[in-house]
Amino acid sequence: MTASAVIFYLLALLTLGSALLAVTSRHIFRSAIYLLFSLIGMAGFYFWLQFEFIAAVQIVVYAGGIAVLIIFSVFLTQKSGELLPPQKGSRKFFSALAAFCGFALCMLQIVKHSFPLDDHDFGGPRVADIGQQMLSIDDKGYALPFEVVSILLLAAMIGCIVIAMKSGSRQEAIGSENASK
Amino acid sequence: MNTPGLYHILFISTALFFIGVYGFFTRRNLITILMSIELILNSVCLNFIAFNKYVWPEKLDGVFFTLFIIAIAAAEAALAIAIIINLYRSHNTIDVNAAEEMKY
Amino acid sequence: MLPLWLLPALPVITALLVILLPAKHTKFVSLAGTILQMMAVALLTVSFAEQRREGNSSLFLFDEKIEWFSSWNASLHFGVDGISVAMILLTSLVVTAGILVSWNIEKQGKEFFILLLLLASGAYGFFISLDLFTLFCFLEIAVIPKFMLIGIWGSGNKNYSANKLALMLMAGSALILVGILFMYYQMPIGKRSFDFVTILSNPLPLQSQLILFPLVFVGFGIFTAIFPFHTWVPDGHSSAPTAGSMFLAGISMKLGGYGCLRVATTLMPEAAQHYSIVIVILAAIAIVYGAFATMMQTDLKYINAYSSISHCGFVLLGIGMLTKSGINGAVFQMVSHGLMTALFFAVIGMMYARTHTRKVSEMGGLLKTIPFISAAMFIAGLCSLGLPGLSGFPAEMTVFMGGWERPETIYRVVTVLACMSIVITAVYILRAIGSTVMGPVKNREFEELPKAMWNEKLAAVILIAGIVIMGVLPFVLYKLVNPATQEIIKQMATG
Amino acid sequence: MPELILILLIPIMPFAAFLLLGLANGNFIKRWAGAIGTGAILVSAGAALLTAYDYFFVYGGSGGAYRKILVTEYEWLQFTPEISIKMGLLLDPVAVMMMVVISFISLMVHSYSICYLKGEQRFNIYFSYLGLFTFSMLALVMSSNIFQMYIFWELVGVSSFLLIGFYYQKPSAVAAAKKAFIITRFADLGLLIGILILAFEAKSLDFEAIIGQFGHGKSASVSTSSAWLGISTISWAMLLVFIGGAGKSAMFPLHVWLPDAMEGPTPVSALIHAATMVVAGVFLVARLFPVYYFSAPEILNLIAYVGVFSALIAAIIACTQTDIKRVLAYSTMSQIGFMMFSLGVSGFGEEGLGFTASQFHLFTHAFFKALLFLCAGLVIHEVHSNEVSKMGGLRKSMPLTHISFLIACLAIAGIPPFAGFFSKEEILLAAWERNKPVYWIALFTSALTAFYMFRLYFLIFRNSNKHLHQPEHREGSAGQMVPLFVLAAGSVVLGLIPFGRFVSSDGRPLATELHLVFSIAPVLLAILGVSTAAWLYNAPGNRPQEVSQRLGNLYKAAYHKFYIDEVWLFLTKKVIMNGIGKPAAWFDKNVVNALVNFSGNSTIGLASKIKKLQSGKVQLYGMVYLFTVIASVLIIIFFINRN
Repeated sequence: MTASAVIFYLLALLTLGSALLAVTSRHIFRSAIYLLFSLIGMAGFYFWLQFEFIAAVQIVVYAGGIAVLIIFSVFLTQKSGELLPPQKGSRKFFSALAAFCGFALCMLQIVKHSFPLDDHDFGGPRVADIGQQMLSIDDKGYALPFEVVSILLLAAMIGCIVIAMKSGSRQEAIGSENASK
Repeated sequence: MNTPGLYHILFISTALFFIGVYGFFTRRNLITILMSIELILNSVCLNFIAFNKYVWPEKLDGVFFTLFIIAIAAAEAALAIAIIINLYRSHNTIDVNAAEEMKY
Repeated sequence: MLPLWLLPALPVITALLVILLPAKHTKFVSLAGTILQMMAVALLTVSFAEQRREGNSSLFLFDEKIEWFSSWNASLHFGVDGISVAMILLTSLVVTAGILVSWNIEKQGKEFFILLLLLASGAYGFFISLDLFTLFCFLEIAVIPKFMLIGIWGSGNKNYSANKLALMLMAGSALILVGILFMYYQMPIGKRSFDFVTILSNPLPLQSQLILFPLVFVGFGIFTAIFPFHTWVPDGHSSAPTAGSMFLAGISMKLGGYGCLRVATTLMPEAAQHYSIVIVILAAIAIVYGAFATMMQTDLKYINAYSSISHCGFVLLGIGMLTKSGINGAVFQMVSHGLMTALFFAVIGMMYARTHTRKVSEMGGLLKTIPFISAAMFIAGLCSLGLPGLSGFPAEMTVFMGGWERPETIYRVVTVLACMSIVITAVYILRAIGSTVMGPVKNREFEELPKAMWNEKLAAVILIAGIVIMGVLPFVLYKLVNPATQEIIKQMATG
Repeated sequence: MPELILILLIPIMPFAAFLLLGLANGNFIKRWAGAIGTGAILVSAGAALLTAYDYFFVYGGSGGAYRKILVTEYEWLQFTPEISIKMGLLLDPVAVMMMVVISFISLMVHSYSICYLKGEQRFNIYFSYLGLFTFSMLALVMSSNIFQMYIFWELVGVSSFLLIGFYYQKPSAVAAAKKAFIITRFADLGLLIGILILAFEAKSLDFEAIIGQFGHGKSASVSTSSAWLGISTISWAMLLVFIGGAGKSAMFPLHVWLPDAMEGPTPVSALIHAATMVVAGVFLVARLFPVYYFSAPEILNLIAYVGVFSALIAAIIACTQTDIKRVLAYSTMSQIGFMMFSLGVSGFGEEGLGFTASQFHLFTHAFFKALLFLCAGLVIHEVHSNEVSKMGGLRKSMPLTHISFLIACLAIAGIPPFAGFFSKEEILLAAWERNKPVYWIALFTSALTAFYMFRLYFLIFRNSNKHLHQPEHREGSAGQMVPLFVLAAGSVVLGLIPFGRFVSSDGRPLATELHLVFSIAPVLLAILGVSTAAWLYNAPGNRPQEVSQRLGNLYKAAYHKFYIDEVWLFLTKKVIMNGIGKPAAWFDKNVVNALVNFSGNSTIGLASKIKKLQSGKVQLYGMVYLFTVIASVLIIIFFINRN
């Protein structure tokens, strides 16, 4: 067993274990932290696969951004020390069953299928290539999706602000809307 | 147990995906549901990278998709949290079953 | 001759004018529009008779075709034969009377008149359509306003009645639509058409006729209260406002009869022959059973509604007999029943406006206080029980003769059963008249009631004139209808 | 040749009066309604007399027989090329005779009514209805087509309804009107079905064609070809037609409406329910007599028995009634029974004495029965009651009425030389010759007739010891007395007409002669009846009560009209209303309507069940989605994608 394999299994243990804990823990703050670990585990996989850029993005955006966002919102909405309400046992059972069945089915298919593996190991992609192709406007360029995503991000940002804005008139409007419902 | 390869990675991502699904089904708190969705998105990202690495190593499309997914996930998370906070303001709770004014 | 499309268009134009002009003009604009369409109908009738006299023997006169859905080969194809002209005449009389009767409506008058006019438009369009698709569209136009008329201006259990009526009629329409589409897709690709004449010249194969005929016949039959599907009639009529009841019984139920005759029987003659016995038996049940059920009613509107079931049974009986006299009689009965029942409902509305009751047991001696209205009720009642000299008599007798024409025992038994209803009709009509119009004045308040207004008198006179003319000179209508009937019979023989 | 205008005038004039008086509403019309109506009828009656004269003495006869003359005809409504309703005017001896009777009696009644209904609120309406009735009745007898006859048959019925219910605020009048209309309508159902059968058997609705096909000796074999229950189709048809006639003519058991119909104004009873409309049934049978005789002899036999039975039962009931008009009504029924059975026992041609006698009796009866009613009207007017117990000794205060009534009573009792004697003798002779049992019953009935008529006479005009009457009892006015005298004169002399010369079953003159020997028995019995009545009712003391007590149950049954009304009431109220009507209404409400409601409610129920699936719970959706995907994938893998 090579070191690479050992690292892989450790990463797998970290990722899956903390993911499982993240979805089962009844302490919401803890589950947010478990999620953070899981995300970091994912970044580890990207490193392991030699996709350093993606790993960096993962750490910056996910572990650094989204996780923090989630933790903030937990702070905003949750009283400390309060446990999440328990879910019905039957619901848990059927969810687990569904998830397991889905997992089994997928794995069955994956194992049965033989992917056309390319054995040449090129190593990870160079960041320069990524940048070049991302912004090129030729056949294989991703300039257009890039622009679209940037507009989407902008729109999302504005949307977040509008939704979360705590202006008096708006609040009233929402309140009256609720009342009318 | 041989060297970890595509199949191992796919196992990880599939497991992660269904862990996310399980969380999505069982959680009642909106934030935890959002967390489950993040897990699912991550598993997809991992797939993209893995296929990029093992099947078409000379291409970069998997990378791009992952990047876009991360970007959109970030936007989505931001929006979702804005909605969640708003919901919390109006209902004082973020339980999924609490918001049912628009039922029927 | 005016173009035929003017008939459905005139009410719509009137309705538009009503929308645009201020509310105080509503009544006068509606009346003017109705008079205009009455004149158009008169012109149509005269020129129709003129053309026939000149020997124009084509199946449908004033044929005109306007492209509409050319991709489906559906067009606004209009044309009339004698049967349609008879129905159009009926419609114009009932519409005018209905507008006159609603003269004093208070609540949302504008909308009320618009809906009435829309209904009239639908009925006119239905009767002149020679394209099944168009026909169906007009049928729907004629159904939907009724829902609102009952739901908004109705009385009593109006929501229930409106829903029941709309749902049952919609179910009928659905069956008809299925039938029409079936017919359309039965034709070879490229020749597919909704056109009546085209389908007539390419009759369907017997096998599909046998499947299709019950659908279409029952679909239209619901409109004309075929036996197990008649329950919308009493509730709908009793809840509807006066003009609504008049339109419902006077026109809408005729849409069904006309459809049964024109679409179901004419286009599928072999299946009609095959199912004739079933139709006839159902019709006889409706006639006798409706009459007996009427006997037990105590509300004037229910009495008339149930008697409509019985009378419309004669229409189906006549059609089901598939003899010339039978079909002639069915058309006569449609016209007669339309006029008579419209008069009846108009009179009941007038009485209700004065006495605020529709219970037979609470009225009495009205002949003394409101003689004109009571006399009109008398005439309506006598027409209903088939008194010679009024329209009911030639209609019923023609149906009976048509029934007896079939030599098979079962048809004759059914005819005799139907004949029996004239006695039962006499019983319930005299019961109703005897205790409302005649007898001592039961309620002190009824000693002094307002006399009939000019509009009410005019409405009643229009309808009575129709009834009497048809009763005294039935050969006029016969000459109008008979050639068309003979065509149907010929179709039956060759098809 | 017949003059069309003159003949058309006969029915048109009353019709014009009907329209004018019914529609116009001015004060002038209201005031002069009586005069207008009477004038119109006067023209009509004049035209009828003129036509009768022309027909019988100028153009009607040819080759020793009176022909049927079709004056005019118009196709009113066609059913099939052969079968159509035609509006025509047919003249034959019976029709002409009827025409004269109707227009003449109607004239008398019109004139009488002017004074009788003076001051009535709906004076013009009354005369309008009378006009309608006279028109319909005249058109009925002149019909050339059986369906045309049916049309006017119905119109006559409705005008009878309107006139019985003329005092529409009296509940009893309304009830009587309804009863009369519904029972005759029920009988008309028979007539209608009979016509339907006849139409398709004869392939025509014209009287000429029907009689031409079935009204001769050869037709018997044709008609027996198709039979049902052992009776030929044509017999069934004729039986049904007779039921129609029996309803109109108040034959047992369809007679119950006639006594109640007396709720109408008395002149109306005289015109409609004594002289004209009620004999329409007799007329109908007479009109189709050849068909009955040749193609349905068994039905003719039945008619004889129904007629004689009705005559008997009506006479018995009449002996016990105390309402003057009801007695007269039962007497009418009894006399119509005479006419009916006379037709029933009649032969054809040379042997057609019964036919002639029947028509003769119809003719004379119209006069004396109308007279009786008009007199009764005057009496009622004076006494203000219908009950005979309130009357008595009116001979002194109303001498002229008394004489007229007496003449009529003598005529109806069959005392020579009054009109009734001749016609009744002929009837009895016809019965004697052809059917002995009928004869004996008829003989007994005619004695009863004399008894109950004189019972009435004595109770009203003699027997003054019961009540004291004020001296101001007066006669009616001239407008009422003149008709009385005319009718009384008619009742005296009309019997001398050689009726057989004019009216007979085949149009050929029939020689009728008086058999004096034969007449002895009936006349003696009549005199016996009169003297019994005198013994019982024209004497002090309590004889009637004693006799009625001695008769016991028979008297009670007769007094209650043999409970036939109750049977009808049971049939209509219990059997039809409760037995059929109520279940039908219940079925409609609780089965048919419930089915509709059930389908509606079950849709709503199903929808509210399904609605729960749309819970709005995303997680549940997700789970269902996932399971569905898994299941579909499994299905695709293991079932569809297997090969």
